[in-house]
Amino acid sequence: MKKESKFLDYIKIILVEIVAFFLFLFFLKIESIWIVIAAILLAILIYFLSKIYKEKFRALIELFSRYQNFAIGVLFILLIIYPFISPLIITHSTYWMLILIQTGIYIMIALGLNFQLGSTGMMNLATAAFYGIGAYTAGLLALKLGWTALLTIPLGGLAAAFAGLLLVIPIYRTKGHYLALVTLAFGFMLVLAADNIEIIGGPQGLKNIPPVNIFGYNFLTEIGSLHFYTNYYYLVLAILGITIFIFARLFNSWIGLTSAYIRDDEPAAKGCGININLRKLLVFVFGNFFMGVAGAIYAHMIGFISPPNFQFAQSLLIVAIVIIGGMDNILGVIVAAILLVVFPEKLRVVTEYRIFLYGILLVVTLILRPRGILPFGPRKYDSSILKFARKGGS
Amino acid sequence: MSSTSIFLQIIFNGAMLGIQYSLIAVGFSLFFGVLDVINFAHGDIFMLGAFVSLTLINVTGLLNTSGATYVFLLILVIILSMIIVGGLGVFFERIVVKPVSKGPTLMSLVATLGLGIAIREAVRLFYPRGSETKRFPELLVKLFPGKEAIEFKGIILRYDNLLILAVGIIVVILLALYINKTKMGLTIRAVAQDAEAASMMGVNKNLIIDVTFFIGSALAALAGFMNGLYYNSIIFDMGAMAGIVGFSAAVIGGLGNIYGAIVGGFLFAMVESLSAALIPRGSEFMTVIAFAVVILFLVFRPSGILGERAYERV
Amino acid sequence: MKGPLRLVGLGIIILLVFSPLLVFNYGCKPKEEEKKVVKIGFIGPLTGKYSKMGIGGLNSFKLAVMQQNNSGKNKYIYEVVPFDDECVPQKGVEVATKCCSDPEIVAAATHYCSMVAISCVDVYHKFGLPAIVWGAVLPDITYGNDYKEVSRVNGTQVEQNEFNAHLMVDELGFKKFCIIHDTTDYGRGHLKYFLKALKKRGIEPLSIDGITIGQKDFTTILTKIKALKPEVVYFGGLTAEGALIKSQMDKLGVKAQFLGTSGIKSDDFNTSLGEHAEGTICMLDGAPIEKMPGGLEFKKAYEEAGFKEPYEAYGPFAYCAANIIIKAVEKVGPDREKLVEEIDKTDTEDIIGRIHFNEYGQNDVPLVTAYVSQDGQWVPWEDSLYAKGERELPGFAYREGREWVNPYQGP
Amino acid sequence: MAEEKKVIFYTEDIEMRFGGLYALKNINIKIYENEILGMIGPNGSGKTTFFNVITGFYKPTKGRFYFMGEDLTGKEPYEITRKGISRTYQISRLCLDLTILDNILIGTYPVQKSGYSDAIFNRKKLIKEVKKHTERAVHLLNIFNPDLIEKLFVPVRSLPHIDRRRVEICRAMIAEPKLILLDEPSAGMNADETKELMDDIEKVRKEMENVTIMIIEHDMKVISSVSERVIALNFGQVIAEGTYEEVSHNKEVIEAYLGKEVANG
Repeated sequence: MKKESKFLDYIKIILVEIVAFFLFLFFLKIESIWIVIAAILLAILIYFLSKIYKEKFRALIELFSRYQNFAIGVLFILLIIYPFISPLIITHSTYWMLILIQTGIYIMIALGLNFQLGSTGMMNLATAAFYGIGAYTAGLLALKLGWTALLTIPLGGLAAAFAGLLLVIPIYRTKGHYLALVTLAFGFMLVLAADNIEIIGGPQGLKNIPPVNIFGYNFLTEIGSLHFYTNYYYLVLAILGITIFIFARLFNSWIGLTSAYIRDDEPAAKGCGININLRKLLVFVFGNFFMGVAGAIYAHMIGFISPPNFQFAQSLLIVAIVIIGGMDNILGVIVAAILLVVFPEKLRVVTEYRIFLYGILLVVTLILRPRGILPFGPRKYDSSILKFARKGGS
Repeated sequence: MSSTSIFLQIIFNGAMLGIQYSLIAVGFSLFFGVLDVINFAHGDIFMLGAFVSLTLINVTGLLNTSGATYVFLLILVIILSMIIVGGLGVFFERIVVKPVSKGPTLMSLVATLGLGIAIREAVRLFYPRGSETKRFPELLVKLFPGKEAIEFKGIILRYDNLLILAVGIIVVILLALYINKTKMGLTIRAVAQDAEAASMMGVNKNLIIDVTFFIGSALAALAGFMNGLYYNSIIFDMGAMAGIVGFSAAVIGGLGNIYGAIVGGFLFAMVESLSAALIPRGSEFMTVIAFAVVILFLVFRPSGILGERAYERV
Repeated sequence: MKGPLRLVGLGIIILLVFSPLLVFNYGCKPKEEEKKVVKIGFIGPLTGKYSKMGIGGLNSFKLAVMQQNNSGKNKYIYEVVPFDDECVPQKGVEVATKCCSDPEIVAAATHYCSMVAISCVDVYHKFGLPAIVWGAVLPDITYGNDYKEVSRVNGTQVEQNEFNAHLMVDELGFKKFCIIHDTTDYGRGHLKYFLKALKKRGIEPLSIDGITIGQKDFTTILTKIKALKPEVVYFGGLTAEGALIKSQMDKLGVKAQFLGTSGIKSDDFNTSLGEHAEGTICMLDGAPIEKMPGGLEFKKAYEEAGFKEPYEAYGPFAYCAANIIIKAVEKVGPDREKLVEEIDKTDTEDIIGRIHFNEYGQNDVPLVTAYVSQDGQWVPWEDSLYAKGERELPGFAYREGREWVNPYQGP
Repeated sequence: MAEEKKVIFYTEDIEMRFGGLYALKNINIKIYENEILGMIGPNGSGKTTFFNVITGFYKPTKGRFYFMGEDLTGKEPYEITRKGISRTYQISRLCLDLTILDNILIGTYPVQKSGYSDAIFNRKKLIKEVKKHTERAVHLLNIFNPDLIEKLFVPVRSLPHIDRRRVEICRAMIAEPKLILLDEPSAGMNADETKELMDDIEKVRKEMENVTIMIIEHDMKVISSVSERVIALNFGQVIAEGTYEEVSHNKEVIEAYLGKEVANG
């Protein structure tokens, strides 16, 4: 009996995910503005249904959180088979694959920022600059020294991480809006510097960066009839998976707890014995690493980078992803990234009004949900702790 | 042209920029004082100021008049645009800034950024031929028939620029008097320094916030008007950089401190002008240098020039 | 337990609602038509600051396609698929990929902005899509690679600046130059090639200053320049900054001749400056529409087609790009590989005159025309009152130490 | 009475000046091992400032203080906490959006051993540690209010005032410090709640024998039951010291309080 109900639960999860997966595919497929509007209305309808059938919705969430690993597994399989299914349904499947890869890259950067901003409360308005440092490092190493992506990608991350050390004194001495301004100025300075240093290409940037080539496998190879971007899709999927895994573990650990305390109440954190400056520096460096990795992948994939790719507007997008997603919530960041990166591509149909609507969307979302789409939930550390605490209670 | 006169000319140019930066920075400082928000849409309010006054110039037919009517209409245009933009500022504060200011600080930052984008794009889309650079008429030249400028050892001090600078300085002084001498001004200061204590003393905080946003936005509108007169061209995205510079100036001066904002505005402008003039290839790097100075300031005087060293309330 | 199940049911219903869409799309594909539809792409900045240029280009492009479709002689029906690159490199790469990944698009006319074009050439090469640049002037776009896919109808900065220096130095006899350029690819390109052209004539500029896009205040640079007493201030950049520089030159009393590039040849420059624009010289690829072999017909057709926006400086080039593509498709059919070969061999006559692609895919029959701002209009140099001697360039008056009187008193 | 007891903390001429204002002047006090010391004084007499100085939040303008024989003057708050001094705050300083468990566990920071690499790669070590501390947290909550154990994963925001105060005291106690400083634990509570809380503190006292507690109160009746020794502060200076009886009958102390009441009236 018990086994049967568990089996039934699994089926339910699989069904829900498949339905969501195909809905998403259809959403990518549709080109007409009216159907986009219809899709938005449908999303609103689902939202209200979730309000009306609150209990049932909660039960569904409960189901997913109970079999979390299974649900993630199913989702992962769906994402793996995506490249094979999408050409059957979507007209511009390669383009959408590029957009999805870029969404993945943005999620990676946003997770890095989420660790700084969402978890620790450190504003960083130079994310695009750190992303750029990763991209330039990887690009230069690959171009000038011919190093393999196996080295350049982690080194890109490290370069971005250590560039964060340049800000060590400001991090020690400023916080809040002041730190925001320091990072903003830092971002501006880096972009302008890149524009003016001829060795790294100046405004022309770096061209012809070799593609990723791991153990003789060139990522420009096409997989059967699939486009070569599929290679990068899997690469980004894998690295993103690892990133999510790491940040989920950090959230459910002392690191996450310490960071949250620094974010919410710095004096109290000091009073608990936390060396705030050191913690902040570690968080800053650690978060930057992922931005650098993301940049390095982007450089190898597109093969061309130039300063305008890393301007303030990009940093703003990342900040918006983290804040709209709900700070310190990995799932929220992912949802917001899809909303803010994939969705505007659909709004291309309304070309002229796109940016205007984007601004309105930001404002309305934050007025309606001032804590973001998905605010952070309780830190559970581990299922065993949860069980232990429940036992302690009864 | 001697090097001294070049230097003096640069100082004068810096002052022209400085007065505009200051008027924007004052808004940032005031809003931060009463609401604890950084209103990133403020740069776009500044832009609105320029566009509203351009519209008013066309509507009133200012350019076709002369003599006393002209002067009267000119002053009317300035005051009307300040009132309209001030009102818009209060409107945006009511529907966006205040509601989000209750949430986490950084939320309000993003919401105001979104608001700024929306305002900017709205002007581009809905103002007639809004994406083009607009010509802003040289209104002040008409006030000085005949000669345009005093020329002194190669330094050119244009009458219209001198007038802009003078008006700016008078407005700044009036603002200082208002803040220090009137009851409302003192209340604003009290709220800025300690909102909790002020509200305990029975201050109507909402009214104060409205008044503050009105003043801040009106000053930004004036800065926009000046910007139009100074450059004779305005464009829908002129607010983006102005906002960042205004914010920096406010921070250099110490957020929440009005005098600090004014000093910060002039300082930022001077650093820009001087570095463009004195450093080789400086013009490419002048904003970078100004930002570097901002960073140094924050590091060595984290609470700004005139900001007070705050003891953490434990 | 019931709840989730019902939700799953709801999901399935939604799926069923959507599935006709899928069927619909595939079911309707083979339309009953005699002529096959061929899609050709157009990429340019359709939104943002440079949208006017992009829309002007798109309209001209559409015009060529409409004429072709209505001619009755064509083997195929052509359909334009526009894409917006926003003049942002990353967006450019995205839409270029989108354009390339649509197998039905066989060729495209691409990009107004140099920075975007240079970042996208790799994409066209990787996907093997023939792309004809219709507006970007950075030489490297064609000269910097050996991709057969990329070609260009308009000239580059090399020709522009050579012509520029020729006019100013050889014909008008100016010797003292100050150079201002923006720090983008575009501005630096102009700097590089103008310097080259000056050097050829044995001239060193008095000063070189870089400015950033979005900068508003140039009084400091101009104060410095004023002290150097140049005869000509050259600006390699776009209208927004160019207009500000000219206006501030007048305010500071820098009385030298103002000389621009193709970047400031827009109506905006004249309207935003009013009388201050008078006497400014700039260069542009191609001839004025009246002097182009087929220019007047193009202008007429454009007006008759009822486009609201002007075709702008590069409209005729976009028009020609469309014609080249269509001609090639008519000849070898809608096949990318064959089209690449065919377009690469282009040697034809069109409204801008002869078009011949050299080994880099660059149209090496470039036309450059100098314009001067006269009474709020850009007038071709040869036709202007200035060339005829009826008006005097501000630079001449300054060189000879006379006060220049502005002949134009505003609209 | 304290002759044979060991002094674990003492100050030497502590002075704290804000601008021209003396918040503390010539403070010389001793804290003996395992005692419960009360500090009383009217509002604004410098009690909280004293705590802020000895926990490192403010750097004293003059004077030094020693804990377990070590000079801690000028040390950062986190360093002082790690030496074994923990505190609560007058205005509750909990992170309201975090769970009860989180708010208590953060108190174990000085004894936590798992860092970044353990969090990512060595989950077993981390979880073992979390479990150990969670057990301790449950144990402490059991003393204060067993109802809270069920709410371990509930945000503190939903708790009533007194429970928040309890959580805060648990946070201060969980790492087993040698000296606990309680800054007006009864602030904002009614008489019954205050009584309850004082009982709790006594329970704690019984539970943890090796702990020294110092309590600040402006209402001196509150600590009559718990504290063995009382120090009275006014205008930043010590005006009386001794048992509760002695201090409460001190003329200066009565004046300080009466003066305040008159001013209030």
